[in-house]
Amino acid sequence: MPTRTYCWALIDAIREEMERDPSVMLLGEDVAAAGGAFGGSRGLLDAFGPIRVRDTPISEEIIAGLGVGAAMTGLRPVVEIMFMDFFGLCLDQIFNQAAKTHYIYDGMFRMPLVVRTSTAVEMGIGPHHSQLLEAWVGHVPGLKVVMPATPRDAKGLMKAAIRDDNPVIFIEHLALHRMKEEFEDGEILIPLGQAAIRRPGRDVTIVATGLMVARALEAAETLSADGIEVEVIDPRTISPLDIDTILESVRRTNRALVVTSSLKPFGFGSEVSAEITEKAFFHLDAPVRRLTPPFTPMPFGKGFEAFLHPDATSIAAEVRSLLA
Amino acid sequence: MPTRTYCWALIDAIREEMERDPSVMLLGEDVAAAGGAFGGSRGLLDAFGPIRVRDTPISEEIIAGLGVGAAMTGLRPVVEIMFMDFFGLCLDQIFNQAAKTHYIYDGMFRMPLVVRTSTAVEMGIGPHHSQLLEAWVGHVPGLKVVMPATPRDAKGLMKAAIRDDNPVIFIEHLALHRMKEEFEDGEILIPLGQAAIRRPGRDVTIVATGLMVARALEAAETLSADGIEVEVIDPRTISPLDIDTILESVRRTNRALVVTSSLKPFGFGSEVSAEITEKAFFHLDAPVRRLTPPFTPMPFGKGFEAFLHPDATSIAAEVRSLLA
Amino acid sequence: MNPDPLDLWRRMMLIRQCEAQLNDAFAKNLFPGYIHSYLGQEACAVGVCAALEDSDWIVSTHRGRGHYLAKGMALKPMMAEMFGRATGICGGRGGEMHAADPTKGILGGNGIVGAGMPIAAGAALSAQVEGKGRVAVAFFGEGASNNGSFAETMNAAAAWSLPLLMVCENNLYAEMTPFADTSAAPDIAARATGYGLPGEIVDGNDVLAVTEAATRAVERARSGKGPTLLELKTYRWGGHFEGDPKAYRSREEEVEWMDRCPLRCLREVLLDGRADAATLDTIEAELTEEVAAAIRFALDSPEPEPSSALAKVFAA
Amino acid sequence: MNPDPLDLWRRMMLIRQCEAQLNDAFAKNLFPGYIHSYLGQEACAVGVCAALEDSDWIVSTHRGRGHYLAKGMALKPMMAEMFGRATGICGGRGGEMHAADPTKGILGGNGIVGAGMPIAAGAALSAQVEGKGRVAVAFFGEGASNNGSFAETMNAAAAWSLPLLMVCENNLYAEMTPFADTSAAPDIAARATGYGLPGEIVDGNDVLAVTEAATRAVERARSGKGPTLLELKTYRWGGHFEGDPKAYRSREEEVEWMDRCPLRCLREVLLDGRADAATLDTIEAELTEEVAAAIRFALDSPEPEPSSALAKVFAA
Ligand SMILES: Cc1ncc(C[n+]2csc(CCOP(=O)(O)OP(=O)(O)O)c2C)c(N)n1
Ligand SMILES: Cc1ncc(C[n+]2csc(CCOP(=O)(O)OP(=O)(O)O)c2C)c(N)n1
Ligand SMILES: [Mg+2]
Ligand SMILES: [Mg+2]
Repeated sequence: MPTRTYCWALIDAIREEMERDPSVMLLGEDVAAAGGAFGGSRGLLDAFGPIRVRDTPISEEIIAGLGVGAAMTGLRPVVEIMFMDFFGLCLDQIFNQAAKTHYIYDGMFRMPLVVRTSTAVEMGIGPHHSQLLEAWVGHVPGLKVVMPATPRDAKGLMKAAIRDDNPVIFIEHLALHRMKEEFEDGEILIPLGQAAIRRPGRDVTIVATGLMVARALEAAETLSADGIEVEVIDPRTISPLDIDTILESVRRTNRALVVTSSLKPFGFGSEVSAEITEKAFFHLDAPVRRLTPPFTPMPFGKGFEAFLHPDATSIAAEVRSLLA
Repeated sequence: MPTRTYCWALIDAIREEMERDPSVMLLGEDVAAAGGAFGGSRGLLDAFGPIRVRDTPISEEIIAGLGVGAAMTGLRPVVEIMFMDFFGLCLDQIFNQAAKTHYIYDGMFRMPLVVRTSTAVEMGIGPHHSQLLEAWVGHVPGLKVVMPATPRDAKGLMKAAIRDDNPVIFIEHLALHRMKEEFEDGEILIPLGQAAIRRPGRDVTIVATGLMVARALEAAETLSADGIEVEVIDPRTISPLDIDTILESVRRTNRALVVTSSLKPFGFGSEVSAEITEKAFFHLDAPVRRLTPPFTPMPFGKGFEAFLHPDATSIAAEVRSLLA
Repeated sequence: MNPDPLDLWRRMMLIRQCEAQLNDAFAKNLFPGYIHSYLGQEACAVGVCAALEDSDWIVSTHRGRGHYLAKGMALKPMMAEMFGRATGICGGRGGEMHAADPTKGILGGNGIVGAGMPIAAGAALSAQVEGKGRVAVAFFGEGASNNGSFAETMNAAAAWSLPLLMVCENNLYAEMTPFADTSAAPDIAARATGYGLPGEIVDGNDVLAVTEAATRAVERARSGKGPTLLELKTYRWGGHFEGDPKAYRSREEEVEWMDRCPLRCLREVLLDGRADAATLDTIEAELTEEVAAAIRFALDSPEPEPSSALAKVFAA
Repeated sequence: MNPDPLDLWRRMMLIRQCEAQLNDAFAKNLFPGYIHSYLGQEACAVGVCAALEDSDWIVSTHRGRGHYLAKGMALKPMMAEMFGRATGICGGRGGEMHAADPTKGILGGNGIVGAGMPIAAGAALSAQVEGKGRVAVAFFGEGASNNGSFAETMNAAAAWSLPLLMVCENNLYAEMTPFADTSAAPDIAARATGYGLPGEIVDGNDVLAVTEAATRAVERARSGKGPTLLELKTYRWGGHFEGDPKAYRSREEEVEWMDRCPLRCLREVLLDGRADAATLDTIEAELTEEVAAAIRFALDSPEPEPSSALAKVFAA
């Protein structure tokens, strides 16, 4: 089986969907001639031409708004907001327009829009490029939110997102762009709203997203040597969240830890914790824990980030303390 | 003691602070000549003149940005974003600029900025004017977030917010604007980050915000007739949250319910639930519950809103079920 | 496009009646929430939509009824929507600021000032990709033109030669604030040149002038030459919403503008050889009754089933 | 304001050396993260800041070192900040896109394109309220001028006659995208008129022309006449960041612009009677060493204590 990077898996996904469906198009800053600020759309302009693959001005609000209007009128646009840190400039189009249009107009419009965006968390480039705001969009009814942690998932989720008739916020980790995986060519569709159990285990459930999935697996290996068997769940879709898979696991392990690169208060971990507590309280032997960076802006540089972010060691330590 | 409405309490607060400190100013759409779109700044233009009280263009990003730049250079601006629903147009200035400037620049700047905003939830005016997004700003380090539920608190929190050297998001409920309370004239300062126990009780703790405080108290009265004694806590400040007061209560009552007008997933209730669970798990006799409107956009009209939002009856029912 | 002036008058009268009778209903406390009245601006919506086909798209604002009716939304379901009734075109969940009808190319209103412009540009993008000569129209007020979305839309539409009409109804006020208080330059049209598209000032109370300018802009758009900004100078007869005491302007100013009533202007043209007063009076009487019937229909319609609010968060 | 051209040259050379030597450090893998080089644009920052006092405010961008040095930030702490070291002016937490110095009126850089303009307008508002004749400057690129914040800032600043200079450094590219691909009109300055402020095009590689235009705009601002938009036509010698292969432009274009090197232009003026080559060479050598020393200082400085990241989330 061929090997693909996370980045090329995404390009493949978009290319295949553009081949399959002429209504799919791609808009964003530097996505066309330059092939993406980080190479995430290489070759697509050549393959599909300047009508369907376009460089936009640095106008985040209209990038999102073009997507909304185009999706309401028959296209399936993929619009790129280079970094999720820039969402403060275009959230109105995302949460008031894209998310609510189907609802407000009683189902008269579909909104097959993908907002492709990324975070450079742990790449050391400072406070305006290192944020993960999945909780913001998770708080909005009408949006779907996905965050792939592996190349194959990146492909399968992107293809499913493009085919979905609802607005999907698609969050990439640039720090995973070069991650490689061997997987089959061609049609891969990963249904939105379906978690993956990355590793089975009986002693504790770790729910980890994005960059933290691999670290949780690494921690699980270490712990396994000591006889602690961790189950690692990657939700893949942040909203709607596959809480059933998580609950099923927690009912077996009776303990849960959520690990994210995003911040704790009002974050993903709080949501998962509240859901587990509400729905599996009497199965819990200990409170659900959240392991996240401390509640600060993200300073510049990998030194700070290494200190602030969870790693395999701190995850393993948290698991031990949870079992203590 | 004199009686004041919530709306006039806010006007008093701003007027007193403007009298006290010439660096305080007020900017926003219709705040000057018209005295506020909802009368929330009546008389201030006359009292302080057009240099300090200004009508802005409909340019939410620059309204917030003017506040950031002015606060960095010695003023204490109160800037009004008419509805919190419009935050999608100005969040960048709020979360990337106002919230992070003190931090990024190693403490070289203070950011004494108040962003005054409102929600018209339960006033029947539809999906773009009925949102409460305290969870979004609560998720941002460097911001303080307050949400008064009574006239006296409105005054005391506004005065404290204006004197704070950090950016404060001040969320008003328009549905409370005409609420009256009798309280002393003059200097009232309610420290940010301090919850109020609105009613003591031994059987269950309700954490309620904004509109829901009065309803929780109403439900508590009903329940009291049946011998169920509810403690009602109004956090007043959403971030930083006074979790200690909540925990102290839950350790006594062993049961907690969070009631909000905002939505459940990734919301205020999830944060409170996760915190209580993490820090008082072994005191809990039952899982923390969250009572909120269902996860939909807010349709037009009071009929829909009455159906969707918690009221004293549904709160009482939830308490009974929590105790069952 | 050469519309019959009598048709224009009929459509303007429909809007006039709708707005006047809604104000009455509001005064009688029969209306839920705010009314953003279109009284006085009828020539803008009707003139622009006269230049459009059903297949063209429009995006409206918080002040949308004029646009909806001008573009052909059926009166009764529109009216019922305004009252939030189950028979409304959105089942009552949109309300006064939100109605849409894809079969007539009406892509909705908006509660967010300025947010419709990028959406209309997106529809224009669809039109361009489709390549069949459709156009899209963004309606907005002079207040909205101070929002960043206006500039971003002009720039992107011009850069890509999108088939877009940006129609600014400059009615002098944004809520209670006069435009002159928030901008140093009086004309919105002047903002176009710098972004590389034509900007034109039109008498927004003269429906024939509006139709003509819109027809030219539509032709330009259909032939691939790109967007146009039209600034229609007009006046909002009512307050920002019904009940607003209008302390921010003089009664003289109001009278001056009411003297330039768009319906009266056109009536004079029509009476000059195209129609007689009796015909016009008959039409007016018919429309008066049609609107009254629509309001009765709305008032007689049931409130929506509250639990219907739980449906349609997502498309299946 | 009549700055000594030799001082201008000295300051430009400081920036030139800084940028050139940072590129070397980057090539040797000594630099953390990206470098947004200011090579080629030195006359813009230096010309504008020559018209300013210490007490005036500037707001910079992601490409900020030229502005920082031109406005008087001390070289060593600035340099250490770029390397994210504990001795940096922000303790290393700001990094390449963020440095500030309130004592010199430097209100910071930004990672968000366009976000600095509203902030500069806010500083101008402070200046206006204070009433002592300070001015504020917003630096930004032509790419940022496509963002809504640009239009909102122009409009509000003009409406209120804020003492603001909006300085657009049009270096033709935004990341890898030529301006012409994202805008139908080539000149940013032309966007000003419609918003009611003057817009002027200036040769951004001619520091004397920039100084003169900035001085006029500053005078206008100080005397209460309001904001000015200056468009400085210039060129980014390097890629968007170091390492960018620059496939989007021709080597001929680069050579053409490098031939119009702002330092060389001024050198010719200076050699025409104001300074001799030896003096200039001595200054260059001194500055070369000063910058080298600053880089050594940065490299020798400790990394910040990681736990310092936990402090200063809030002001006490
Ligand atoms: C983004 C945003 N800001 C503010 C408001 C509040 N508001 C509603 S209508 C309005 C005035 C709009 O003025 P204009 O664009 O001239 O349209 P008009 O009402 O005159 O038709 C304002 C400020 C809003 N709905 N959305
Ligand atoms: C809001 C936002 N959008 C996009 C980016 C990514 N980005 C960083 S620099 C840049 C180009 C800016 O171009 P310009 O304003 O011309 O400044 P220059 O880099 O040429 O100095 C872009 C698109 C960003 N940092 N912020
Ligand atoms: Mg108006
Ligand atoms: Mg540029």
